[in-house]
Amino acid sequence: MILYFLCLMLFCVGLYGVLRKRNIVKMIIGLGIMEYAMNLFFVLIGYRFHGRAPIDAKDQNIFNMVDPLPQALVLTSIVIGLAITALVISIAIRIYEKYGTFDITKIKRLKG
Amino acid sequence: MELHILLIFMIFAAIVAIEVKDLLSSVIAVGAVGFALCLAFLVLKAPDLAITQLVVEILCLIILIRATINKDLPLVIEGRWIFNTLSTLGFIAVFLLFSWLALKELPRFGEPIMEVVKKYLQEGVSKTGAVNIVTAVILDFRAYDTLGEATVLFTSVIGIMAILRRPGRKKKNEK
Amino acid sequence: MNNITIIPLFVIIPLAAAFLTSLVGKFIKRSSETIIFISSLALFAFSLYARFLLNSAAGKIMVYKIGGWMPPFGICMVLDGLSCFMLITVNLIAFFVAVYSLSYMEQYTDKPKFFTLFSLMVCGMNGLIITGDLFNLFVFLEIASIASYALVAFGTEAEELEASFKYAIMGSVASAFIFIGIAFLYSFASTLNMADMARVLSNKQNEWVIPFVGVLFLMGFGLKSALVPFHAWLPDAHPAAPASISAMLSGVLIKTLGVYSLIRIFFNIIGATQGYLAVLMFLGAISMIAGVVLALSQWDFKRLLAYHSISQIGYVILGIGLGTPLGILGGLFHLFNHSVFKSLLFLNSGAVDYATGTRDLKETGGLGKLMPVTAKTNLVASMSIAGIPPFNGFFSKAIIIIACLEKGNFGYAICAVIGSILTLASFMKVQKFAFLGEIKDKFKNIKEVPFTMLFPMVCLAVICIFGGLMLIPSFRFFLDDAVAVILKGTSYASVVLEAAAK
Amino acid sequence: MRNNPETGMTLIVKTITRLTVGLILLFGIYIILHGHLSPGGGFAGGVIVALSFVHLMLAFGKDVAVARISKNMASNLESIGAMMFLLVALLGFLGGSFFLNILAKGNPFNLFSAGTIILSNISIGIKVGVGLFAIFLALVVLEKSK
Repeated sequence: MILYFLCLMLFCVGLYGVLRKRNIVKMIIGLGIMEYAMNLFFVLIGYRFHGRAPIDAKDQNIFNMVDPLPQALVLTSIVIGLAITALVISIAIRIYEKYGTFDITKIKRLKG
Repeated sequence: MELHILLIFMIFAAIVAIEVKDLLSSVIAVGAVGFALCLAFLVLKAPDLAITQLVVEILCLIILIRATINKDLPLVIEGRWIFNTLSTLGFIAVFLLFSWLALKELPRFGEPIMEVVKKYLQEGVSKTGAVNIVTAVILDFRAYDTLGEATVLFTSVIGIMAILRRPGRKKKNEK
Repeated sequence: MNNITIIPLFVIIPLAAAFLTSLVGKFIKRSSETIIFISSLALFAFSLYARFLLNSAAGKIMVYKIGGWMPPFGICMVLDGLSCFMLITVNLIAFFVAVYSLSYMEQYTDKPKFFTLFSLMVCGMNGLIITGDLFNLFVFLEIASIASYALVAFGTEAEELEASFKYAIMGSVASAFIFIGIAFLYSFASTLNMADMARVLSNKQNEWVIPFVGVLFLMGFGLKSALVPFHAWLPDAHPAAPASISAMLSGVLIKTLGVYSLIRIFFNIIGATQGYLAVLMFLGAISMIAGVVLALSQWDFKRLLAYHSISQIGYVILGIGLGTPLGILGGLFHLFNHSVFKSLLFLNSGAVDYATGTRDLKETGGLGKLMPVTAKTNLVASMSIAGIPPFNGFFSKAIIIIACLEKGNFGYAICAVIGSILTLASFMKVQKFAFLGEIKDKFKNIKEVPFTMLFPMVCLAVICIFGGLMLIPSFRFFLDDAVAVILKGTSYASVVLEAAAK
Repeated sequence: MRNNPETGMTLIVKTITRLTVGLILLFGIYIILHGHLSPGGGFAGGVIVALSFVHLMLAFGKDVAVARISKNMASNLESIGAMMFLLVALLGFLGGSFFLNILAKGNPFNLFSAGTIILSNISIGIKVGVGLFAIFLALVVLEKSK
């Protein structure tokens, strides 16, 4: 319970970074922190006290393992996070090349 | 207990990463969050994720440092309006309050319901032949998800190559 | 090979087309165009054929079990009235946009990459529509989103990159909210299959979990569908993209990613209560008015259209939020109509851009004489979007307004009428400044655009004119089946699970 | 430590790299092949393979790495890897269903067990390894072409 809440606090730190920072790299970093927090949250949900890692051994019976499904889903989610981060960084590099800055207040060709 | 310490460390490192003025330090701090996450996965008995997180973190750090090094490192003066910051903080506070109420009704930490998963644990090895149940789930029970995951990465690679190509437009032949 | 094998083809065809295009596109000239043309034609044909098969299927539902695993354990694909309706809409627009892009994309370099990304975006939308699994929905949503982020930046000019960055950041925040929502639901219900989850949730007491998850999904999918408090990315992203992609984004992407997912989750999984419906109606009405008011002051052709997308999505959400059979019918019909005429308008704006090189309405004028086909199709689309009879937009708006009155929501009905009048005003401006009036000297020698760009515009205009015919009883099954799925609510669970058990 | 992408780093780094890069590559391949027996799998192994190339590139400079695998070749290999995975999925149609695991399951705890899982792992490994390397190459080559 406290752990879940701490994890959501980490999520909110990332959210704050995305919403309030005016530097493109800081926004990407905020996004990364949000991704860490949501992955951790999903894995926390599947944890089981005194559980074993979900890999069979020859001599042990298979019960009392942690939940393998969230782990499989988070594996997918990590990849998605990597894909988004890489794409956004490449956009940021091109923006830097065009404007010569990462400061978003100076990048204002579009009006909201 | 060690999870609490790790999480508090992660929150502090994340705040440092967000607030520090220097971009390179900020990238290093976010690396600390990532490696702490990798440790947390180990504590949570998820070795597959720990390996993946570790290598992905290294790759992300290399790319991020490549992107930020030798680029405008000096101070970023922010247009910090008090109203916007306060409204953002207010939104976050409301979000956390309601999440607290909702979290109370979830199953307690460490005691998941594991309704569907029981079958994976019991029949995973005999039905799929894979000893590693996580692999059995991602490549057999839910292999369609993995096809999607591979496609996401493929999309991203093609997208990056499209964005980084030059020139983007052909010259207009003026009439 | 039985009938049911058609379902995974909606994902396999665009995926194989994307991989092939990126592999051979560089070596063999014009191969990418051929592959995309064939694949999108095949997808359109298959979606019509699927509709035909669905009529004969028992219970009007088809379930495909991937890998042979039973639904709560593996992933299943579900084809019912609603998903079939969305499939036809998406693949219809995708086919015409693909044909249009054959010539239009000559302005840009590296066509094979464009077609690869286009195909992946179609794959993401089709996968999202036919899936029956909540996490799988998230994965395909990400495929479609990432492809669209890259496509918005395809021109690699400063504005496009900036719009794409904004879109990517907001889109990723939306995905994060959706992911957290899925995590809550998984922890609470311990299953990911949508039908199974609906079954579990209806038997479980809770006070805060479901409302909280509802708000998370509303924020996430609301951002994806650009409802008003979350609309900031759309007016930048849609004009910046190449015109054919703007047509896809405005025409089908925001509807598939936003509206369809919202409907599926709120009505079929969580179960829509009056509270949710009231919130949806309120957001719909706000979007309707705010979008059109912001559109009035725009002089950039595509930006004006983008604001109208926000406004028209408001109509769709208002209709669906009413929750009555008539309101939902109007909402879905308007969704289809808006796909058709908004794509047509964006294709027109692309044609103007292609011929003159500008999108500023102050600079154009008198194009009607030099580009007769573009001007006439644009007239049809403008009348449709403004709701002039006998075009299709009139019927769907009329149904929504009647449904509002029927339910006693006079305020929303008046909002809808005002929105419609303002829409008419802003499109009269487009007609006046783009196609009527005196022609400027520098545009004296422009020509009409090539045939492959004209053909889709003419076809879409014809659909606009005859779209109202879908309301006559012998064609109404197309809409009625979709409405029936929504009205069934959470009994969706038993229907799917029974069909899967066979 | 000057990090010059054209010529690479100092002699010490180059020597150590020459010793370790093969081991890293081998470890990546091991992780890919043993995905169904131990932690890891196609994705983690693929990233390790990509990292071994990145390592080579950082130490020796762009040209040495590009001589081994060029950007075009990387993107083609990636498409081939993706196609392979789709083919594995389509293979299931032989048994009647998309993604059906039709090969013999073999004995658990053996390398050749688990039917199509090992094929999927290999194709994902190829795809991820060259795909991520292609991303890195695109980012670095771009920066130098100014």
